[in-house]
Amino acid sequence: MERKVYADHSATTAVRPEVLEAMLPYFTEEYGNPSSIYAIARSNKQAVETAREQVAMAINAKADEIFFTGCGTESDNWALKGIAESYAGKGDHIITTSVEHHAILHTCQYLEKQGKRITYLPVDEDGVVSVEALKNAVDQDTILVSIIMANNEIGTINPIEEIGAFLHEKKILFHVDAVQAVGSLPIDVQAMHIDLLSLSAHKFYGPKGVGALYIRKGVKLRSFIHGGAQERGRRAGTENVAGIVGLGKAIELATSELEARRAQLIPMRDRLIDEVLRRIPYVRLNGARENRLPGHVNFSFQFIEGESLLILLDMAGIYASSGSACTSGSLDPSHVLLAIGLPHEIAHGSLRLTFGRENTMEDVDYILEKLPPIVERLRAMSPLYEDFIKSQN
Amino acid sequence: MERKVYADHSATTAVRPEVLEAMLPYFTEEYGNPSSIYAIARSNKQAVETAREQVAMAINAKADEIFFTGCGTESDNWALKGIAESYAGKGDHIITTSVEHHAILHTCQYLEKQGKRITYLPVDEDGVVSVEALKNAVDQDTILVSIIMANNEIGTINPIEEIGAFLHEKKILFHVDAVQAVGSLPIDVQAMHIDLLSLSAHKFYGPKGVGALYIRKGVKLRSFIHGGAQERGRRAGTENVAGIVGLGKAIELATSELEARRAQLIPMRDRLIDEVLRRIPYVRLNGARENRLPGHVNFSFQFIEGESLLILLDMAGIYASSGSACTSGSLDPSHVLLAIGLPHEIAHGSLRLTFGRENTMEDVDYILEKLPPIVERLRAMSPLYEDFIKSQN
Amino acid sequence: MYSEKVMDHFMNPRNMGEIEDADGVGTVGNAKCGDIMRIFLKVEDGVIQDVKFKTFGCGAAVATSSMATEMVVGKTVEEALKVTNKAVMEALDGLPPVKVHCSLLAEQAIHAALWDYAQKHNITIEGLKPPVEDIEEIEEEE
Ligand SMILES: Cc1ncc(COP(=O)(O)O)c(C=O)c1O
Ligand SMILES: Cc1ncc(COP(=O)(O)O)c(C=O)c1O
Ligand code: FES
Ligand code: FES
Repeated sequence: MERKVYADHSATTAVRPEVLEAMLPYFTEEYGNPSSIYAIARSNKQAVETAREQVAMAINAKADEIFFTGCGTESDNWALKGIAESYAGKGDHIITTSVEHHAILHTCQYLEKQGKRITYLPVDEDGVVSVEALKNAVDQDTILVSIIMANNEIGTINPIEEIGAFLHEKKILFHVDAVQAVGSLPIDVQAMHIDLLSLSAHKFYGPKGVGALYIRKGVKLRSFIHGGAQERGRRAGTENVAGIVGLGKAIELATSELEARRAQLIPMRDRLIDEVLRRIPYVRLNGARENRLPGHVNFSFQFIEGESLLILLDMAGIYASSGSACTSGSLDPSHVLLAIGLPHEIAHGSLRLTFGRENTMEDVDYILEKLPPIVERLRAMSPLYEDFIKSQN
Repeated sequence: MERKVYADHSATTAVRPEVLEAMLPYFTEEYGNPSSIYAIARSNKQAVETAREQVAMAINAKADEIFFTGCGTESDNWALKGIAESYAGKGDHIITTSVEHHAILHTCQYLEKQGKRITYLPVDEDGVVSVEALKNAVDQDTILVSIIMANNEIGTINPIEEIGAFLHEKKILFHVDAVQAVGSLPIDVQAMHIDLLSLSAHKFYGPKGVGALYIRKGVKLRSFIHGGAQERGRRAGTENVAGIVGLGKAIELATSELEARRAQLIPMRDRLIDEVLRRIPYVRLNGARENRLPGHVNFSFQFIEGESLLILLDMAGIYASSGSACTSGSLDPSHVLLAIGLPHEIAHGSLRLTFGRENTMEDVDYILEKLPPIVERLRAMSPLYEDFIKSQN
Repeated sequence: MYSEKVMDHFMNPRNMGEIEDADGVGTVGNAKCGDIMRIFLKVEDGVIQDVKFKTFGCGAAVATSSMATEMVVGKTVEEALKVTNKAVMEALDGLPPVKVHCSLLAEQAIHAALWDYAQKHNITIEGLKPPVEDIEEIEEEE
């Protein structure tokens, strides 16, 4: 049998067995509506509150600052649209970066149509946002800065603590999209001066369809989903109890295993980067070499196109992506790769390989065995490569 | 052992075993991101599309008119806020009823703050909206009418088909909150001329935290949750695959068993109503006698208060509610009971018992055994009852 | 996402490569997706004797190039002109909607190669328009 290597953990992860086990009773036995009054619903409510504490613990917040949502995207939408509205009296300016996830970017574009002013900060060639540019961008109308903690496409980590300290002093609210960071990087909303933080369970071996938003006490944030009094009146809708329990268990495990996970993944990432750069010509690493998520690799192979590469890797049992999964319906090259300065045709040939807890060094070896001939085969087909070789002679 | 009777199916239901079984593989095995390109994600995408067809089939829509959401509340928010914005050029008037679920009412109140004009139609003493009042309320600025199909608190069913025919002629969009109706009433968006319809899986033995919105082809509806290209660019966020599969399976089962379920529940409902009215004095049935959800009963017991009643029932192993679970955090009497003309003190003493597939006629008998002495006990405690009895002498 | 035929032509592309002394070479690109296709033709007595392609593009782009080359080989230049992107798509059992333009790339690359052949041999081919740099211009006309 051929090997199967799932190397797309930044897209989504499998629910781990302990998490599923924790969730199961809440589908069929403990199914009461947690907002109900009777005893059988109470254990249910308790389970939700335990999960809230688990999330709070993981990011050094208080339990009553955690609000459960339907996904990371909802958390991002809520934070941005909510602050834009709740602080409209104070100002209309929001600052973000040009390399955010679409959950932030498309929300910002929507807010622009509503008359808000958005500044998209540039990033350097590693994908790191410039703190200098941020300092120059804030003005007296700036109500919110939203920065991705670790980039989903290129893995680069931003200087959140430094930015948080600056914004804290300026009294400007700070939202952080930490969807990719939870379970991979230590997070401390106090030390980092974060006021709002988004996370999503399925990125750290929890279930899909449940996320959370941390809202620092004192931050005004109007509801995004109006209705019943769930989540202390701030997020309506019958609680996804099983999902919330899964999120809680998953974040607890991910946080307690953070160091072990990093120790597992960083050598895999580093070997893959070093060996690919050594064995394959005309390839570049996208994102920072060191300052990146532990299991995260993104390459651009000149002269070849991403989709073809993915299909051939798929045939070889290697599951990867060419950036963000949410945009696979689109033909546009990645806005992140363009933002770090790649030309269009190279941005098209990018490959993201992201490792997780089930991967081993043998998986890396397997990729190193399969990838070079695939790249070669596609280059042999490529008119761009032909032109390039001819121009060399 | 005492009996346990869960009679709060309008609040939420247990996931049925067949549904959970259908969901399980999507947590741990088929966990790929459905937006990904590789083969293992494809079965996942296929599962989502099958669920979409199951939902479409259940309401006589087309699969590409079904969009999955995080809950019924999100569907309601999306429909109303989206139409208000997408049709702002056409008008600013929305009509709804005074007995909607909070997911609609609070959204309407939010829209009022945004400058929209909302008409809340009155209902008769059964809780049925007046078609006459609706006809008088529409004007040239009316862009949307949103009517609950079956009321969650009192079970009353509205004349959706008649309203749909009128609105279709007037070319006014029609949204229906069918969260309580799916699995209990036949639904046909064509015959009923419905343009948008909300539903939520956990009300028909599916999981919590997943819903759907039907959007008739041709209806413009801006995104509510912005981000990735999921759900054909209209609802961002990584798909809750397991939840969606559960919703699909649950709606398929609920629809195929619709008649059997009605045949099971209606006699239980009717016996409970008849016997309680016969055995307990000073009690009224809230909502229509016949024109109501099959397993749905709502009483008001004069001189006693709802919470006390619920606690004593809980002690006796009977799990019920005093209206909508989402408002249990609130002390206000139900807006629905006030709308059907109940005075405050009586609205406070209401009890909702809602049966589902696991209930039997023995459960009804058990309630009939336990309820009268509990009511008597509370009345013995009540100064209102004392006053009343004295006034009778 | 792709039909079995598309996958087959993608995995085992027919006529991939170059013709050293080609009678006509055409290259077209699509700025929207950044993809590029090149067709080489060998023509004798108005009949296409040999055809080869090179493609920088997605799975559909590779498969449509491969299929298109199979469909024009042995045909007269006039017949080759009538091999439309629709015909190529049908031969592949269809393409996903976002991939329709990939088949247009194949059609236009063949036209561009035929144009180049006509130019070099000083002939005119009935109904053949000069090639465009970017096939998006054509898509917008439709
Ligand atoms: C009529 C009605 N609409 C909307 C909802 C909201 O559904 P959910 O709790 O799944 O968000 C409910 C139930 O809570 C309901 O009964
Ligand atoms: C950085 C980032 N933000 C937000 C999201 C959205 O999360 P979800 O898909 O759970 O809505 C993702 C992942 O898709 C992400 O990587
Ligand atoms: S006396 Fe308890 S709610 Fe009023
Ligand atoms: S996506 Fe451009 S050729 Fe296929």
